[in-house]
Amino acid sequence: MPDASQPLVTVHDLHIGAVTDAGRQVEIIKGVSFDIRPGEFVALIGESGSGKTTIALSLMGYCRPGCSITGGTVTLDGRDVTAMTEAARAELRGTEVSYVPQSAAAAFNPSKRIMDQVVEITGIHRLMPRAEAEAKAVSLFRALALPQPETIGRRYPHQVSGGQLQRLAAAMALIGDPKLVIFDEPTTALDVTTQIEVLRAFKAVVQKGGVSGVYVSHDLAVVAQIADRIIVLKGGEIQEENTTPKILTEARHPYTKALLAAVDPVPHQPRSIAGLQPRPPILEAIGLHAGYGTFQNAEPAIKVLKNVNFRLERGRNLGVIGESGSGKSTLARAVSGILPPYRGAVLLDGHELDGDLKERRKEDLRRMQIVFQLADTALNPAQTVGSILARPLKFYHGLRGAARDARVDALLDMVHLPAALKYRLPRELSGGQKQRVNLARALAAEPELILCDEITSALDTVVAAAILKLLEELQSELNLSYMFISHDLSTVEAICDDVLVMYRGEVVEELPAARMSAEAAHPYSKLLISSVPQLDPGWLDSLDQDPELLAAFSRR
Amino acid sequence: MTFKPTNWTGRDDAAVEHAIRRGASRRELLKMLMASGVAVTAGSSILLRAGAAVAATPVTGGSFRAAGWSSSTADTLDPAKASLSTDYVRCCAFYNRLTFLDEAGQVQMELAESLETDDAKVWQVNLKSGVTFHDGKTLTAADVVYSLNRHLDDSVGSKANSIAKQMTAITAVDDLTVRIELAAPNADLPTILSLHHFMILAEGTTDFTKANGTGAFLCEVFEPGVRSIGTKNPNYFKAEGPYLDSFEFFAISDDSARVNALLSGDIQLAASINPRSMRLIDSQPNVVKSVTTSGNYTDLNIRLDMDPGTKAGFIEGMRHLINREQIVKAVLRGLGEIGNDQPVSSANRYHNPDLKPAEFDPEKAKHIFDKAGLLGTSIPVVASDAATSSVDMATVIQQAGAEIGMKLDVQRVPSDGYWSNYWLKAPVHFGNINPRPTPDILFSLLYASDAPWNESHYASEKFDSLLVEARGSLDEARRTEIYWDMQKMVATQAGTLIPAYISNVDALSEKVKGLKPNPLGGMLGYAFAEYVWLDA
Amino acid sequence: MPKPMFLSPARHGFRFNWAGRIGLAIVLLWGVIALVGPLITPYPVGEIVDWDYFGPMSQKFLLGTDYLGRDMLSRILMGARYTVGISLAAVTIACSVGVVLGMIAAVLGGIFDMGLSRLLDAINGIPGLLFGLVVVAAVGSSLTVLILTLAAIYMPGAYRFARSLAVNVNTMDFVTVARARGERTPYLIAREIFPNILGPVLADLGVRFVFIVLVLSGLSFLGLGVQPPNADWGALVRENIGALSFGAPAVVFPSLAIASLTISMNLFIDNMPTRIRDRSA
Amino acid sequence: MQASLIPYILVARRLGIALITLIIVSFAVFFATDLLPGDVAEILLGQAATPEAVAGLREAMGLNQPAFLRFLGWLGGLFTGDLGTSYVNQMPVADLIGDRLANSLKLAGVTSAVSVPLALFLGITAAMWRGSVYDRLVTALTITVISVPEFMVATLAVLIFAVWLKWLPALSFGAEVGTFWALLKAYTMPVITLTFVVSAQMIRMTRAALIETIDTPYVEMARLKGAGRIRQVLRHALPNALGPIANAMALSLSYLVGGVIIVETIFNYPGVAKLMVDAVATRDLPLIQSCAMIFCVSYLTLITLADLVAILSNPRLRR
Repeated sequence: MPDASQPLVTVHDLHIGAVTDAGRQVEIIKGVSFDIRPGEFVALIGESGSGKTTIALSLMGYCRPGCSITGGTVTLDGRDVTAMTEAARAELRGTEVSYVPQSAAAAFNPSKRIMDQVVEITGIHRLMPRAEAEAKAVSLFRALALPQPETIGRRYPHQVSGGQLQRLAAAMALIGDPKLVIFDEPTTALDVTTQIEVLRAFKAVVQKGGVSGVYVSHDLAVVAQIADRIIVLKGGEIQEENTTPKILTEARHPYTKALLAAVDPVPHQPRSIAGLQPRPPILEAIGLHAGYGTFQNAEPAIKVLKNVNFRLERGRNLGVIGESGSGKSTLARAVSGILPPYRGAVLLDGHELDGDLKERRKEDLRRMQIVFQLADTALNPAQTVGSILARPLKFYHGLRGAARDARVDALLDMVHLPAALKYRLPRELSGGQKQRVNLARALAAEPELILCDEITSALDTVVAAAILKLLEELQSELNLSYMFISHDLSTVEAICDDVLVMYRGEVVEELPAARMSAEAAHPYSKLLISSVPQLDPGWLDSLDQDPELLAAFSRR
Repeated sequence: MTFKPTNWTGRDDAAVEHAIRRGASRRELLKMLMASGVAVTAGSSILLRAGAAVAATPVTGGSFRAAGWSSSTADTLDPAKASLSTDYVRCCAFYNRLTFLDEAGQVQMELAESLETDDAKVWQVNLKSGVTFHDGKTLTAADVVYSLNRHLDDSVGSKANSIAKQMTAITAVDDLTVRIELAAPNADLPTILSLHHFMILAEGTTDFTKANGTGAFLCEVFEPGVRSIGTKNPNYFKAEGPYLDSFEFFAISDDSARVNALLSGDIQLAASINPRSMRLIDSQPNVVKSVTTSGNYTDLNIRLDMDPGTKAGFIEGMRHLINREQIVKAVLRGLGEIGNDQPVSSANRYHNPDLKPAEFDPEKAKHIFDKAGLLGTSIPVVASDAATSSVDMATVIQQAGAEIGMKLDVQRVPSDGYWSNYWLKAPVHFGNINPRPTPDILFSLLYASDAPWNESHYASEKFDSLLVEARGSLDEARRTEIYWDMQKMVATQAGTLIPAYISNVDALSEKVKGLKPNPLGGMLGYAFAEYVWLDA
Repeated sequence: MPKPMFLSPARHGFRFNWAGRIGLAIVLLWGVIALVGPLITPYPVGEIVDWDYFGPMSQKFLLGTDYLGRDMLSRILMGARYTVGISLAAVTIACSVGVVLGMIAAVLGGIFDMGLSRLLDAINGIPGLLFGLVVVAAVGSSLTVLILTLAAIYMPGAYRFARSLAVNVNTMDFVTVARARGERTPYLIAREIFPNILGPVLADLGVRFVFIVLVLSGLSFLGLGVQPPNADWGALVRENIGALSFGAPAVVFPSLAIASLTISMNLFIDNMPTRIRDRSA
Repeated sequence: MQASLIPYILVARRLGIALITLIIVSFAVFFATDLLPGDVAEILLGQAATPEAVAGLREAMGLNQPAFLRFLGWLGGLFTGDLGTSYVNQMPVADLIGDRLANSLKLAGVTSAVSVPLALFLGITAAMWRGSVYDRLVTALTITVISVPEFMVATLAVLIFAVWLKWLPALSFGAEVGTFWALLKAYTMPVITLTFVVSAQMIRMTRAALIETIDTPYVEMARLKGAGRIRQVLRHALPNALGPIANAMALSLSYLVGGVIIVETIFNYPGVAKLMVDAVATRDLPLIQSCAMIFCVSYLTLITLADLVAILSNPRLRR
């Protein structure tokens, strides 16, 4: 064991530069200094672009292509990794310091068996014989609560679930007995119920081994459960650094405060619908079934949605919540006709829509718009913002020329974007701006109903909160209704009146958003609700979930 | 792939056939021949052209590789179906004919001891004795009867069928005597029997995957479109030859590849060398050329019965538009002679030396075209690699035309199918004519009103009657006079413009000896294998 | 950074390295020569200007003379018109047909996609040069036939390429959004898919252009091609190949012309201008 | 669906697709060649073609049957291995093709044996040291090679090695190939030429495919595990790039059977490409059709093989 009084890692005045494709030298890390003591768990937190991953990787002496360490030192266990040769750094990697990637699904080689990849470090560094390494891996699998620890290594990455892969990645990182493990947003891609398992497993293994950790995340609530100390980053600089409890309770920096605020959004205030004459619900689904694959006997091979029913009243918002694979996105596709349901009906404002959008009337299409999760792929990269917004104006309203241009400006204004942005291409916008444009395009149709499919999931918490606020604003201005699909309970709480909880293609429960925690009756709903991390450092440890229930529902 | 016409092709077969037909129908000619006592026998004196033969002592042994220019899967060992140069080379090596044509174009005896006739209608062929086939069988009259009769059998598909048809009865008189009866008298039968198609097979031969002949070489390998290999026949009936132990023949269709193969020593003979490779050949010390100057020519044919040939002055103008000197010097690289628009070349003793080629005079041509109202119109001229050098000749003429505002639209068409689709058909096109031994054959074939290959559709009663007269005339001076007149008529009246007579050039390793130029084609009339040897 | 509104972003912010620039410059130079060729040839293209053949480079004949004694410079300048023109026409036809069919197949899917893909796969299986030979045997050789044949040889490849790109784009959310909006296939193809595969398609077009130049010279080598007195570069090489052994300019320069065009095109494609994301510089 | 059956199903489906394509091809080939102008009977008879003779020959050759019947007959023949009889020399097409196909495959085989390892080596190493001088050199070399017409390469090779240096024979066939050394010499030039032609594209595609996989997170992960460059590329990137590499190889190699007409012409190598050219010139339809089928079959075989490699090298067994 190293001397506990000496820091394991010392980062001193670290500068990392990057060359942009215009040939311009930019500094992405601007003089960062911090220490990590042996056995300590430090969190680097910040939004995307804050430099948290870059700093974490620099601890391994590694910079992504195009970047380079331009100043300062990174001392690991007394040795300056910035001054080493690449070969010497390679010696460190896996043995002194190792890495748990953000997406284990991408970081596992799809064509190699898991065991080969987990024990590869021992082979590269000749740490132990293969058999011994495999035995060690199996014990790590067991410690990480992986199912079938003896045999899981024989599978290929695609044959195990995301949560398991993430834990396997941890096993891969730990097999070389490193002194420092870097966790790079290891739970961001996971469902909440899975996240809990993974977090627990990490915490258990790391604490037992006495290794130090760096935990990179944008989620304060998650970090609160695992980190001793939190470093808040923004724009490549440290904003605030303190122990976890102090950050949570005595945040000084405005940015830290904003982060904290975003974790607990203001609950939605249901709008008054009194005074309006009774009208049919804006959207109603009756016995909806949908699926993929080849049809046999009028039923698809892979059935996803099973008998989904709901009503969405005009001016209200319906949340749909569930984990990946629950069919919530399929529901949006079935409702919008992108994936025609093979049974059941969708009623818009009381009249039945054809299942297939090709058969729907233009007017009906206009009234119900859909907004997708990833603004990156939802906006045509080859078109300017202006022409993206102009198309629905022309298509639905026949607007041309100056009238159309004026309307584009108005739409941008509506989503709080400057009019000059209309000359930009999507890739020149930030994530939040893209999602606003995405929204503005839906608004251009002047819809009555917008299907929002996870529209805040890919955004940083602060940015997501702003989008939610915008949605509220727009609703009151334009008399919209939303069907809001999300895996994030707090988001749904923040905007919806009612919530459908979906599990394996079925609606297990329908609840009023405001009283979800209190009224949830279905075990799955309860599990889901209890799995949302809280800003309390003791939350994870005190969380009392029925392991059988967890096993039954998380099935991964 | 280009398929150059060989010097002896299906067209020639028809030519011979035609000459024969004409001969048979012209009794006076026959009478003339009979009167002079035609009886061709072995040992007639051979008049070689000066300088053609070099005395040297043949050396025996060695293997020899030669490349022609075309070969395909249509290659055959069946002499009845032979149609390409490779076929003829093979046939000459593996089989023998009753007669053959020597370097001077004279008929010589091969398997026949002698040919005898009294009336040119009934012929008696006396065979040499003691000749054996490769499989050991002795040559008898039955073999000759079988071989000749095959050409009469429609199911064989002989290329010489129409020529052979006049042989109404072919019978064996005894073991070494064959009687051939003709439908009508024809004194040219000895020449006809020297055609490559009339090779003698063993009686009953139907399988042509291997050759069983009496020839100088045994057929070792035959792969159609690939190659043939022959090995020396130890029991060859001729006293001399063959000298080579073995020879291999195949085709390299690409001109420069053929030359390169010779230069690299992979082959000892490359047939039919392109003029533009001459500099390369000349620069090589160990390579020699065998130049055959003959009556081969490529002509520009303007049909007299179609536009623009019907327009007065067009042909006249074209004669002056052809820069003959340039064609010989640039296109043929000097390997040819300037032609004077008629088919009898200077190699022929009836050639009219007084007939001067039309002068190259673009201004005069321009004047003529202008008067005919042809300037400014676009005239398609069809050329093809199939007709030797025609594309280059066309460009030379085209360029001269361009300078005086006469637009000639040269259309290069694929060699493949040229003879059946364009030749004789297009209003202005190129043709290529192989040498013929006599003016009579040339004129009957190409210029008589009913000639099968009347390239320009020339028709003149006077010409026709002169042709008949010359054929019947025993007066040499008179015949010469008539042929001179006829040459003049063709040169001024017909639409066949013959800018040059083309030489054939075979390139060979300096070690190759015994290859004598043959007026009827390169590679010693395709029979080189038997006669050449390799100097040590 | 605020931008003047009249500036279209497409006109700015490209990075283009020197290799790409050189490539483009040479390609453009040949393009210009193809256009103005007849105006700048020192001698008429078919005129025999020298009794000598395969002449050396000289004051009078800058690039020597060919096998008939014609001026090589003039012939190469005129040949540019055919080599560049035919290849460009063929590649344009091949790529536009292939790309449009590929996008339609990707968008429509199903039987149409399956059938077309199999059929074009089949055509792809026939070697290009042989296909050319058969076609010319069947219908004769003319400029149109040549262009269409070359286009036919390269269309299936362009189709395959465009289809695979379009299939990827077709699954993108923005296409789904457009579909959900009620847009029809022509709009989807023209506005949503095409602009997003344009870059790779152009690169592919460049690669195919190079191949067509080479196949065209191959066809010329086999005796099919432009009508005399003109000749494309491949035909120039072929008719003068006898001079290769003396390294005569008549064969060296047309070869260089072909190589310069193809190499430059490749250089250009490999170093296409890339849009600069960092717009603040 | 049983998981273990999936690969077989995918392979079977791929083979099925190949078979369907083959039938489409045979249909296209048969009717396309049937459209060739020029009557076989007339061409065969040449100058001796009288109308009666042509009619007789047509009848004898079965040309008077409806095209579709002839197609069925031909297709039936193909499946039973009977390729028909040459119109031109009455030999069975199978006999005519036999040796030539063997020659073509021999040349293609030798060329593949040389060019594939070469291309893989250069492509992989260039990708491994992307951006280095070596990489640039390889890239420049491939661009140059890809840009030179093959008849130039071939003719130059002949001039240098056969005519000037006299190291190698100018002709590849018929040369004495009794000894291995002689065989090597005979094949050297065509193989060099063809290697020039096919490798460049393979090198480029290998490099591109590999670079794409090198840029993936799992290769970065390997690096962060301390793997050296060779291990990153060979162990992690290469297996995942096999599919596209195999595809590029297949496309390039498919050229070796039918596309080598120029090489066959210059080196006088009797392969199937020249055979088909001959067949076209003589309108020998059975031969043309059989040759075309050979090309298509070899193409489809290679493409299908590449697809199978892609399927089998990917544990997810999906494309």
